[in-house]
Amino acid sequence: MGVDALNLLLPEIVLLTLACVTLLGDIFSTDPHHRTGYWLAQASLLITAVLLAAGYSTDVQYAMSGMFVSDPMSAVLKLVICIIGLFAFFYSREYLGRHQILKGEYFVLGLFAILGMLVLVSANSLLTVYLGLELLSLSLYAMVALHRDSKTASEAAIKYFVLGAIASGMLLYGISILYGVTGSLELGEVAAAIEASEYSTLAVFGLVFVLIGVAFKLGAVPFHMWLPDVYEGAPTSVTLFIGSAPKLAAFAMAIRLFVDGLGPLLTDWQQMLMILSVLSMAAGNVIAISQSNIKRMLAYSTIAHVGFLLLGIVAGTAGGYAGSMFYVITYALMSMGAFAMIIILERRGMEADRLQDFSGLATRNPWLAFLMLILMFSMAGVPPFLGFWAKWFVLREVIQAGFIWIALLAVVFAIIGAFYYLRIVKLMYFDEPLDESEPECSISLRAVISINGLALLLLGLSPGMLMSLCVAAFAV
Amino acid sequence: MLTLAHFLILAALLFCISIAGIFINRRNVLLLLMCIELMLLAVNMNFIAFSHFLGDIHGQVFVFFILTVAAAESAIGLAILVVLFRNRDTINVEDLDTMKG
Amino acid sequence: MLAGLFGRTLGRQGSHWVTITGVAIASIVSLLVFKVMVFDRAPALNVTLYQWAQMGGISFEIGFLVDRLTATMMLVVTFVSWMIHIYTIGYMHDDPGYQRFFSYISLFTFSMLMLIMSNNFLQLFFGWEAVGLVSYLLIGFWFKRESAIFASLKAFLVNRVGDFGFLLGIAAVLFYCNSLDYAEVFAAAPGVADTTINILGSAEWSVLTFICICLFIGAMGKSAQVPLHVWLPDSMEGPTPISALIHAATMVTAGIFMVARMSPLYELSEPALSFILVIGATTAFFMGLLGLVQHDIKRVIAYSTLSQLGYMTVALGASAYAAAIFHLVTHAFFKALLFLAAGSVIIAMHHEQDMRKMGRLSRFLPMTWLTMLAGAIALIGVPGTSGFFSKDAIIEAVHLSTLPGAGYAYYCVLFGVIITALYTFRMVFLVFHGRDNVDQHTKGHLFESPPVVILPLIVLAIPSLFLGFFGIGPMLFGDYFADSIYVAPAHDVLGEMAQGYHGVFAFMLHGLMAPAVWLAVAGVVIAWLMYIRFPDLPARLASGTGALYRLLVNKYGFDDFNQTVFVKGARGIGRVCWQIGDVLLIDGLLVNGSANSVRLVSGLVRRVQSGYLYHYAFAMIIGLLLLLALFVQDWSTWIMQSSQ
Amino acid sequence: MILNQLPLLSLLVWAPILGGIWVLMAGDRQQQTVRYLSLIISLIVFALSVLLYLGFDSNVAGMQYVEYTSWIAAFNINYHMGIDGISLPLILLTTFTTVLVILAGWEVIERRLSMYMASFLIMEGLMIGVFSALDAVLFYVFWEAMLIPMFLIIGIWGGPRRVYATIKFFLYTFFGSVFMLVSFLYLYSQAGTFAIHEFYELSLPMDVQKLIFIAFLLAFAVKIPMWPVHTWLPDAHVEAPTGGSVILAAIMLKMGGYGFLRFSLPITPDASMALDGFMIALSLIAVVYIGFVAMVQQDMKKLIAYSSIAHMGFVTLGFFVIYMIAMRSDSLDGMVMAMGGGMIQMISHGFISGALFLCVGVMYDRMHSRQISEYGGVANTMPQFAAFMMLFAMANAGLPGTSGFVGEFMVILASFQASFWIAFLAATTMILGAAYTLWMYKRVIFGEVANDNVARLADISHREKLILVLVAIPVLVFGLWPQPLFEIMNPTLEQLLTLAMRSKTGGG
Amino acid sequence: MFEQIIFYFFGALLLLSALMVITVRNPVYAVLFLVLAFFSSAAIWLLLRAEFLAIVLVLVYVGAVMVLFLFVVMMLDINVARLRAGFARYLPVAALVAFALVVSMALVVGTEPFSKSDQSGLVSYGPGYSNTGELGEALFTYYLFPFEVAGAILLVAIIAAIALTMRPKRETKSQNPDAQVAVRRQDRVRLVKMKSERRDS
Repeated sequence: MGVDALNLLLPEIVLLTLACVTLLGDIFSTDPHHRTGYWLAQASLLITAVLLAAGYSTDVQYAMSGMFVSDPMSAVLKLVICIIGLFAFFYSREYLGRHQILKGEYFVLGLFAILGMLVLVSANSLLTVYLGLELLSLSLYAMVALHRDSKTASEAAIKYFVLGAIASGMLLYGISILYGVTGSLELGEVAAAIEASEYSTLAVFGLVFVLIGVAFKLGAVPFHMWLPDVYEGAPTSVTLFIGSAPKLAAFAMAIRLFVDGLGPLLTDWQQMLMILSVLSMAAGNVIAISQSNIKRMLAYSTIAHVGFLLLGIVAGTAGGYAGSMFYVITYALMSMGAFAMIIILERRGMEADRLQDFSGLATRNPWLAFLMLILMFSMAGVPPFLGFWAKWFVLREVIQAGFIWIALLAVVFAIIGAFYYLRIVKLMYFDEPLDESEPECSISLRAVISINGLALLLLGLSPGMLMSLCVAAFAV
Repeated sequence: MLTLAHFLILAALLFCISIAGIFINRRNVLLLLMCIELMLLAVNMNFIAFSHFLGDIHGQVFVFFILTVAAAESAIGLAILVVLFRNRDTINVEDLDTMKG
Repeated sequence: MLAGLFGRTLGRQGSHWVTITGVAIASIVSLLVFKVMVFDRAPALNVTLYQWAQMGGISFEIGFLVDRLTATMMLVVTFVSWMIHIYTIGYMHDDPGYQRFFSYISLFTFSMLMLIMSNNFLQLFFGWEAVGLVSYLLIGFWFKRESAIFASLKAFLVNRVGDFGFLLGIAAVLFYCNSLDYAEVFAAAPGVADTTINILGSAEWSVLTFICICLFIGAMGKSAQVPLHVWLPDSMEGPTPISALIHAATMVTAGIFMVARMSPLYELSEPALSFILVIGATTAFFMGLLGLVQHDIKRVIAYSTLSQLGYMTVALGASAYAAAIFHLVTHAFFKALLFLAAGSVIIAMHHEQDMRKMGRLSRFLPMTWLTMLAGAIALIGVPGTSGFFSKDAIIEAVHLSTLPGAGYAYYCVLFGVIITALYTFRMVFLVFHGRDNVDQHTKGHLFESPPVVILPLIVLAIPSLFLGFFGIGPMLFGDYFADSIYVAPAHDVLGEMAQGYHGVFAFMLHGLMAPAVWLAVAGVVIAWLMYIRFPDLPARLASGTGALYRLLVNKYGFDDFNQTVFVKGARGIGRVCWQIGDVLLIDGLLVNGSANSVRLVSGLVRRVQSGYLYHYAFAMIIGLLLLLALFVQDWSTWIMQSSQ
Repeated sequence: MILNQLPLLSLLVWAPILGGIWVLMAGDRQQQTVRYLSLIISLIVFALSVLLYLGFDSNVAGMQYVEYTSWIAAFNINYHMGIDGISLPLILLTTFTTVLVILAGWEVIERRLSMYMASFLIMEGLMIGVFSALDAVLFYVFWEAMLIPMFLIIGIWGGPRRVYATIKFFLYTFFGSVFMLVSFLYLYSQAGTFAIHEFYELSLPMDVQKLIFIAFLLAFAVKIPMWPVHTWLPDAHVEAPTGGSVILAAIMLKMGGYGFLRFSLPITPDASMALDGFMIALSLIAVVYIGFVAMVQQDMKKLIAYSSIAHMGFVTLGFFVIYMIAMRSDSLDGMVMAMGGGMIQMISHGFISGALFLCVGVMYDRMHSRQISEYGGVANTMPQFAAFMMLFAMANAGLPGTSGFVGEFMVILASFQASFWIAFLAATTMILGAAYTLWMYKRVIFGEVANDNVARLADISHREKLILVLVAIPVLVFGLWPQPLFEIMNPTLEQLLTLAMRSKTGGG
Repeated sequence: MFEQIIFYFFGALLLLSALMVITVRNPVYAVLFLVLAFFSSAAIWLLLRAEFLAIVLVLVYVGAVMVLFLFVVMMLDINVARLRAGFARYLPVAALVAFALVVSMALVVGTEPFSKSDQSGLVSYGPGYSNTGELGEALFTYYLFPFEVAGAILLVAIIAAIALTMRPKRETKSQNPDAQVAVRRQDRVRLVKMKSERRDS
């Protein structure tokens, strides 16, 4: 391994080091507000992000005996992940403080989780996929449980853990089969071997298990069961984190495994994913309607969104993958904003996670209401917000690929979905507030959420740049 | 004589037993963790068998990593379990339904 | 001529002066026009003002066509309307809506002129609807009176029914003649004479017949022919001047005018003519009968108007257009006269219109009595009066007509005469002679109307009596309407009559020979017997012929029929469509139904999320099994192996 | 000329939007300034649109004021705008109506005034965008974005059942338009561009055309609205505040008709021809069935809403009867007349229904009731108002001399060339329309003073009078002399006809 | 032959103990059966010439992880009686699903090429072969990157375990010298001025 490999790996290495630094720094500072830990964590993310941005190149390079790949997709996704991490930590801080769970470990674990995502995003071997996934998941399990005195949090954690372990067990089983069939772990070779071998049945057999692993991580029906409970039970800041960045990683994992590793089995996983995505869109949108807890509602909407972004992969074309990538980035931004809004709205340590907590927001605080309106309409896919372009992009590719009926199905579910987003807008604008109290949150927090919300609007007005980035990611 | 299939089927059976175990017992979360261990064991069995019959060491390396991760996993799992128990004085699966619907 | 547009918002005095001068100017101008047209034999002038719309090849334009026919109508309209303006000053002087009233009637004059002077169908339709609007406004003038506004609505809707046909007629004209300009249409008409249109099934209609009948339906609405006559009697809810102006003299004759104007078309379609003939005859006779049982003085006159309109229509049907127009003119004068006289009676009686509460009024209202009498004799056609000439001409014409239905029409009009005489003099006797039923209170201050009221009466009385004397010669048998009316040689009944025409007196003598006059006289005599000699006769008669009487009182049940079938029916349909169609099916079933079902499903499906770990795991396993079963199992090979 | 250099359309679209944001920023502190500010903005926009009209060359059939800049290069989506003879009148209508609406909301709205004004201004911009977009995606963006302000307007300032109404409205329209989106994307997959005029050239097989046509139909039929997807309209109208109803009736409904002209007919001519019977049937149902339904309404706004549906039936009838005319008698004049009639009907209905809603609003502001039964004898207390309302009622009943007559007249005349029975059914509106309008008028305006609420009514203020006069002018002018409109539209319509009459199945 | 005996014996033992794990009442027994399962599988791995992993399994896994399990089981004193109630109720469905899974997996795994007899059976390497050496070499050269990641994973495990379970001891009373030094008079003594009350007799 040479210098170039180090260059490629630089962001990961730096992040790992800085994570350890953060850990130590936090341990040795007696600051009850864990400023050191927090700022170290933010700094390390920032540095990593800068390194990633600096190292962006459109050509594909392998390193670490072919277990690590760096291509445009990984570059973009990693950058976005880091940025989202920045936002997520920022949102988390006050919340954690209010709930007496402000610990250095939180940020350290967060950093490791992000490291895991980075590894996963640029994994080019079944082994690194597995390890990255585990690094990510284990950190997340811990973060969920970090709210030690909360009954719901620990319940959510155990559910998440058990189901996640089962899923990764299945993933492993699938990997073992694939290894058996192809005699190799490196994705490229796996693809080549499957191409060569005539026993596709076994490969499909392995594929099924692998697919379950991915579907679980994304939260696609019927492997979604953990999602609502975890979203509801976990501390909102953690939900925010789980709901945003890991989806990007999971998407990357899907692309790596299916496209890079199991390309020859295209038709098989196309059909499987088709089933999953339709199920997800149906279940997610329909069940979300009857939710009264907004975190839970957003969980189901996540499931629906996952269904939609799977469509892009179903299309099975470079454009389709680009579409899904665009969608998942957009989705991450939106859900982050939505959960942040819940954090901001909570009053006197009261979680604002019931729908009623939003009623009359427009009179209490017009600006926040407006931001939430942007978020909701964007999620519903109404132009000119970014969410519309995401749906547009994916639909376009699906239709290009010729699955018109799937597209029709998708839009019908989109209509059903629009209803519960509208309901929140209705609560904010048409209903009377329960109490006139202003939401108490720092100016900086408002500023950041404003950036987050307006980004959806502005990117919605000129989505071209982001789109071409996504297209470039799969141009190779 | 023993073929690869023997080992694979053995692993498959083990895998199924573990899965059955996961939802056959509705009481004890701890047992779920054990079942997961069994599942991993089955996977390891697969890998080793394959790596042997392929004459290729990578499988075993993979098993090595799986063992590592599994250890870490069970550590975290047990930690969470402890937290859970402290909060609710039970690890009975049927009591873990505060969140549903 | 557009005087109607003035006088909107000026004060009381101002308004009537402005409008009256306006109308006066208008009538003088039209007098000039008349002179130019008739005596100087000027050619018809046809000018286009501006282009209304241009669609592809078709161009709709707004313009005027002034010829003899128009001139005559203009004269009548403006003159009568002038008189009525004057009359109104007296009649309405203590009414809050004074200005409104003047602006309305001027507007009416304007739109009426618009109607008669148009040179194309579009503009005709403009005026057509405009007069309808004004009559709607004027009938509902006393908008506090429930009956009045009901009547106005009724009038407008019934007219709309007529216009409905009229519009279709215009559409057909445009379709087949590809223009709406009279000249072009008339030019193109013979060309399409033999084309046919297939309305429903295999019934092939001649296009022209279709067009003519459609147009005539419009005329039926305006000129209140059976069965679209129902609005006219109710329209008497309006102020009397209006009844005189619109519902006797001018507007209702628009239909007649229109048909006369379209003579080139009608001449080409015999079925249409006979259709007109029959309708007209029916109206003439049966509506006259209704006049017998009315007690409201104005309603009596209204029914007589109906029957007179019937006469005109008959004349049209017999393609004696000139006779129709002639009768139109004379009728305009004497009927306006009658109405105004009745109006002055009503003023005197303080807006009491029931004849049973009158009697012996001749002592109090001499002038009114005289003028009314003049009108009456003109109406029943006592020889020498204008009514005599016009009506006799019509009867003769019908007699000579050879169209199918002419016989029926002839007897209708003939016996119409006796009926006319009967109800007219019934009215006269009841009001001015016979038993005195006026209660003392009213009698206390019962006095002749002011001069502004009487003046028009006198002015109108003169033409009613003597116009016919001068008019008949040129108008009927001269080439008066030289170019504006076209009569096919086949139907030229007037021509035939012209042969037997040797001057006015000869005509009168000949008239004396004819049955009509004697029938009229008989009618008068009967009336005298019944209402002067044996005043209790009518009651017995009524009880005697109960069924018939009731039939008449119920006006043949037209109103009830419309009320029940159309009004109630329409609302019924509406309610059904709304409640069942919209609310129940579309909204209830499709829209909210789907929404609710989704909500229901979601309520059910969320149960699956039971909160139990093992259920979640179970779901995953099921998913696994499903995928395996769907994609991996190659069952055929499995069966093979198991069979080995 | 110089005007063509100026990016007038962009100004028209963005000026009101930015202005709206400005108004929003101004906040509710000083309401008076907000009012005047928004009024001025709307007036400026109106002036701009007048400039547009002055600079418009009515001899050219094609697009004018074209603006073209790349927007999303990756997919060849362009910021491509331009107008022709059918979009210009609608744009004028939009700008004009917005002025009225702002005046109408003058003192009536106290709650969240700035937001109210802002949403109307922003909506104005978006609607102009819809009428001038030449790129399908751009069009769709405007088309959908427009829902948001309307959703808020109905929901915030609406009546008691506003939430139900507004969500129904949103989902209904959303439902319609997503299918349009899908078909846009399909067309893109065929043509490789989103430029609408490229779609025109695209040749498609019949069944595909039918599907696309139906997708379009869903979108436009919901907007217009046609039976049986009309039920959102009465609710939305009834619950919306006056201004909202006016915009809905005057402009939003027109977008459906515009869509038919801009998309359905030229892009899927064969399907339109194949399904014209179906469309005509729906239109006639709208005319007759809805006419009856309107007759029994107890709520004034509902009644007017239903009458709008009936009138829009004429629009669709006019647009789709052309094929029957072509079959029956190949007279180009007839087809032009049908289409032009439809267009005129849209414009005039914009004025008339808007005016009627304003009238109802005037009464509602005083009595806070829309129930016909609670009124009666209003003429006694509000004579001037009664006069205005009479004018608009008559216009609604299609009286000659008012603009309401022109469209119906044209369409009926033209449809006669297709079939007697179509004309017959269409002409029933003369009776039905007069019946429900005048019956309502009679019950509300005429008669003795019904109750002392009515007795307390004060006649219209100067502001209201100004508004009503402003509307009355076009109603009368276009009634007496519609030619200017035709001059603008004719070339475009003829070109459109050629597009709509050719067959595109070949080769596709 | 000998290999087969070993395979079948330990395989049976493995499955049996696995079954016991999921069926016995007492979690402690369950853990012990799990240990047994690990032992027997270790034996089978030896059969597959994976000595190092077999050893690791026994030493590390059984020695550490299982003990951890036992520790936890003991720590949380669980009411054993309640834990198995209504167990039989779910047996059939579980058995059914398990069976279906077995079938669908065995079908693939069993019927696919692995069972081809031409495939050489268990190969045996010469004396010079060191499984451990092979493994180590691969691990520290080829698998460097995963190795590092695995390290990170373990670190995370440590952090998480500590963060979740460690709680500061509340009962121990430690003193804080610098606080004691920093204390000032007015923190401790509060002087209250008050009017002297009149004592009235």
